[in-house]
Amino acid sequence: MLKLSSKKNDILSLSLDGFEGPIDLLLNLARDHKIDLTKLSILKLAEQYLEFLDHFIKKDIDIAAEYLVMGAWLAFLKSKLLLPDETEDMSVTSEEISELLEFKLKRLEGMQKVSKLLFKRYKLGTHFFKRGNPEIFGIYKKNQYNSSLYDLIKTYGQIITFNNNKSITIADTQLYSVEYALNTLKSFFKHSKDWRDLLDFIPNNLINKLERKSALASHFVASLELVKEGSLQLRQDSFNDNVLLHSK
Amino acid sequence: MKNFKENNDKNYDFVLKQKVVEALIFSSSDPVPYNELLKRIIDKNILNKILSNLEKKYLSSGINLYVINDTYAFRTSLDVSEFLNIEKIVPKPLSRAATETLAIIAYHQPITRSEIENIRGVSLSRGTLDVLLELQWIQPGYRKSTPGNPLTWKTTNLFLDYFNLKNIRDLPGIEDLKNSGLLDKNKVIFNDQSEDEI
Amino acid sequence: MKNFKENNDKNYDFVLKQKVVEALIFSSSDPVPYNELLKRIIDKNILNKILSNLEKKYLSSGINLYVINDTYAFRTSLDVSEFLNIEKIVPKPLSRAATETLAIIAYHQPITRSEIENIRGVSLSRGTLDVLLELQWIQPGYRKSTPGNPLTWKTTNLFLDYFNLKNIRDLPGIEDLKNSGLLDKNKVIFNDQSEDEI
Repeated sequence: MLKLSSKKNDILSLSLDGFEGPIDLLLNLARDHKIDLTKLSILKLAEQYLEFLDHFIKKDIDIAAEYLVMGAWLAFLKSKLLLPDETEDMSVTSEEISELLEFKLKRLEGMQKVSKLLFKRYKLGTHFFKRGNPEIFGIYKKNQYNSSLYDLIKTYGQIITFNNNKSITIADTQLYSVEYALNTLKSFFKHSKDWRDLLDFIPNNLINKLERKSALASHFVASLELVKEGSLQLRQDSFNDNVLLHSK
Repeated sequence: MKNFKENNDKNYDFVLKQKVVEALIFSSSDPVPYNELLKRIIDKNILNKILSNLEKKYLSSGINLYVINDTYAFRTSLDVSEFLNIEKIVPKPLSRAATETLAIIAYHQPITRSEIENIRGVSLSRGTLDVLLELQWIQPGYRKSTPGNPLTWKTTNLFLDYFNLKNIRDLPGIEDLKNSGLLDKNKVIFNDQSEDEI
Repeated sequence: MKNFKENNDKNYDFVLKQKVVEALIFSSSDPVPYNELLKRIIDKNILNKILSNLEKKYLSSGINLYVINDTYAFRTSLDVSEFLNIEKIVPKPLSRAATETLAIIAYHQPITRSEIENIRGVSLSRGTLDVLLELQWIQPGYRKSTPGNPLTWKTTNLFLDYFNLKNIRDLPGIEDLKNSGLLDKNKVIFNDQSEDEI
C-alpha cells in the first residue's frame, strides 16, 4: 500500500537506538517528506504511523503501548478524514484537522527546543554556587528535619505496596524436569538408531516461550547426562548447527 | 538633643535589622522565604528597604543577592563562574523523557498528567515524574475541578534556583512560545475524552 | 592615554580577582587555606590586598570574614548572632517509623492510633507520635464514637506549610503514585507473562 516496507526496518532500528517517542517519529516522517508541516498529508502520515505501530505491537507490546496515545489520536484523525461526519455540528474539515496536527507538532518541537535551552543555562552547583558551609539558626528550628514531600509520599507508596503484597502469588508453571526429559530420551533411543535433532524432542504444542525454553534446557541437560553414562552421542557440526543425538 | 538621639537609635536599629536579614540569607544554603524574614523584621516597609539595600550592596560583588519568586538567596556571581572550578557536582544527566516532561510542566503549569501525555504523544513511563519529584523540581499543584479531579503539577522554587531563574516568566523562549500561541491551554485537541481521567 | 587604559585594565583585573576570592570563600564547605587562594591569584601582594579589602568590606556587615590559622571563612557576625540565637543544628531525616506514621495520618486522617498500627502492622512506639506532635505536624482530632471513644489524629496547617501544600486534598492520590512509579505493581514471583527476557 505504501512504500514503507523497505524503510520499516530503518525506523525500527532508529527507535531502538535511543530514539524516543513518537513525536520524533512524526517529526521525522514529516521532515522525510520534505513537506511543510502546513501542507503535510495527514492521511499519509497517519497511515505510516499506524502501520509502524501495528508492526511494533507484534514485536514488542511494551514499546508499542507508549506510542498508543499518539496512535489513538491519529486513528481518530484518519477516521474523520475518511468518513465524513454525518452529524452536521460535529463535522470537522480537513483543514481544521491539518491545523490541529500542525499545532501539535509545532508545540512538541517547541517543547523539545526549550528543554534544551533550559539545560544550557547557568546551573546551580556547576556555574554558580550556594553557601558552602551553611549555618542554621534557631529560627529554622522546625527545619531540623529535612524531610521532603517526596520522602512522605514515597514512604506511603511503600506502605501501600507492602500491604498489597502481603500475599505472594506463585504463578503456575509448566516447566520440564530433567527426569522427564531423561525418560523421553531413554525410551526413544531404545528403539531408534538414527541421528535425531535435539529440537525434535521439544513438544510442538508449547506456545509459551518459557515452557519451550525449559523443555529445550532440560532435554539438553538430559542428553549430556546420557553421554556421561555412555549411552548417547552428541554432534554439532558447526557453531550454529542443530545439535544431533545418536544412541551408542 | 533627645530627637537626635532617637534618630540615632532608629538608625542603629535599622542597621542592626539589615545585618540580621543579611546574616539570615547568607547563612542558609537554600532560598529564604520573604515570610520567614518578615517574622523577624515585622515591618514590611523596613524589610523591603533592607532587601533593596542588600541587592544594591552586593551588585558588584563576587556574591549576588538573587530573588527567586518570593525567596532570597546569596549565590556566587555569574561573572566569576569560569574561575571557580571548585568541586562541582556533576549531576547525572536526566533522561530525555524527564527533561521534556520537565519543560512541559515548566511552560504549561499547572498541568495534569494526561495533558502532559497529550503534548508528548507518549504515555508517561513509570519513574519519569518520580525523578523530577526526587530532585524537588516539581510539586503537586491543586486538583482540577473537572471530573475525576486530576492532580496538577507545577515547578518549585528549587527548580528556579537551579536554573538561575527569577520566576517562570523568566523561562527561556517563553515569550515566543506564548506569542505563537503554542502555550494556549484552551487549544485542547478536540474529543480528547481521556483528557481528565487521572 | 595608554597608561590610563592599562591602569583601567589593571583595575578591572583586580576587581575580578577580588570577586573570585570572595566567591571561593563563600562557596567552600571548609575554611579556605591561604595557599589555596594564592594558587588562583599568584601574586602575594595582590592577594593580601584583596583579603584586607574583603575584611574591611564585611566588617560592618551581618557576616564577617574570619581568619583562623591562615584559613579564611565567612561567619555570621557576633553582633547579630546573639540576636539569632544560633544553634548548629544538623538537619536529619525523620525516622522511618515517624515518616510512615506521618504519611498514614496524612492520607487517612482522622485516624486512631490502633488504625495506624493496623496499617503499619507494628505497634506504635511512644516516641513516634511525640516527635510529630513536637514538630506540630499533627494534632488530635475528635474522638470516635466507637467503644472506648478513641482519639483520632490529623495533620496541622504547619504540616501543610512545611510541605508546601495548599490543601490536604493536594497530596498525590494512590493513582498518581502508581503513575509516577512510586507504587510497584503487585509482585508476582515467577510470572509467565514476564518471559520475554528469559
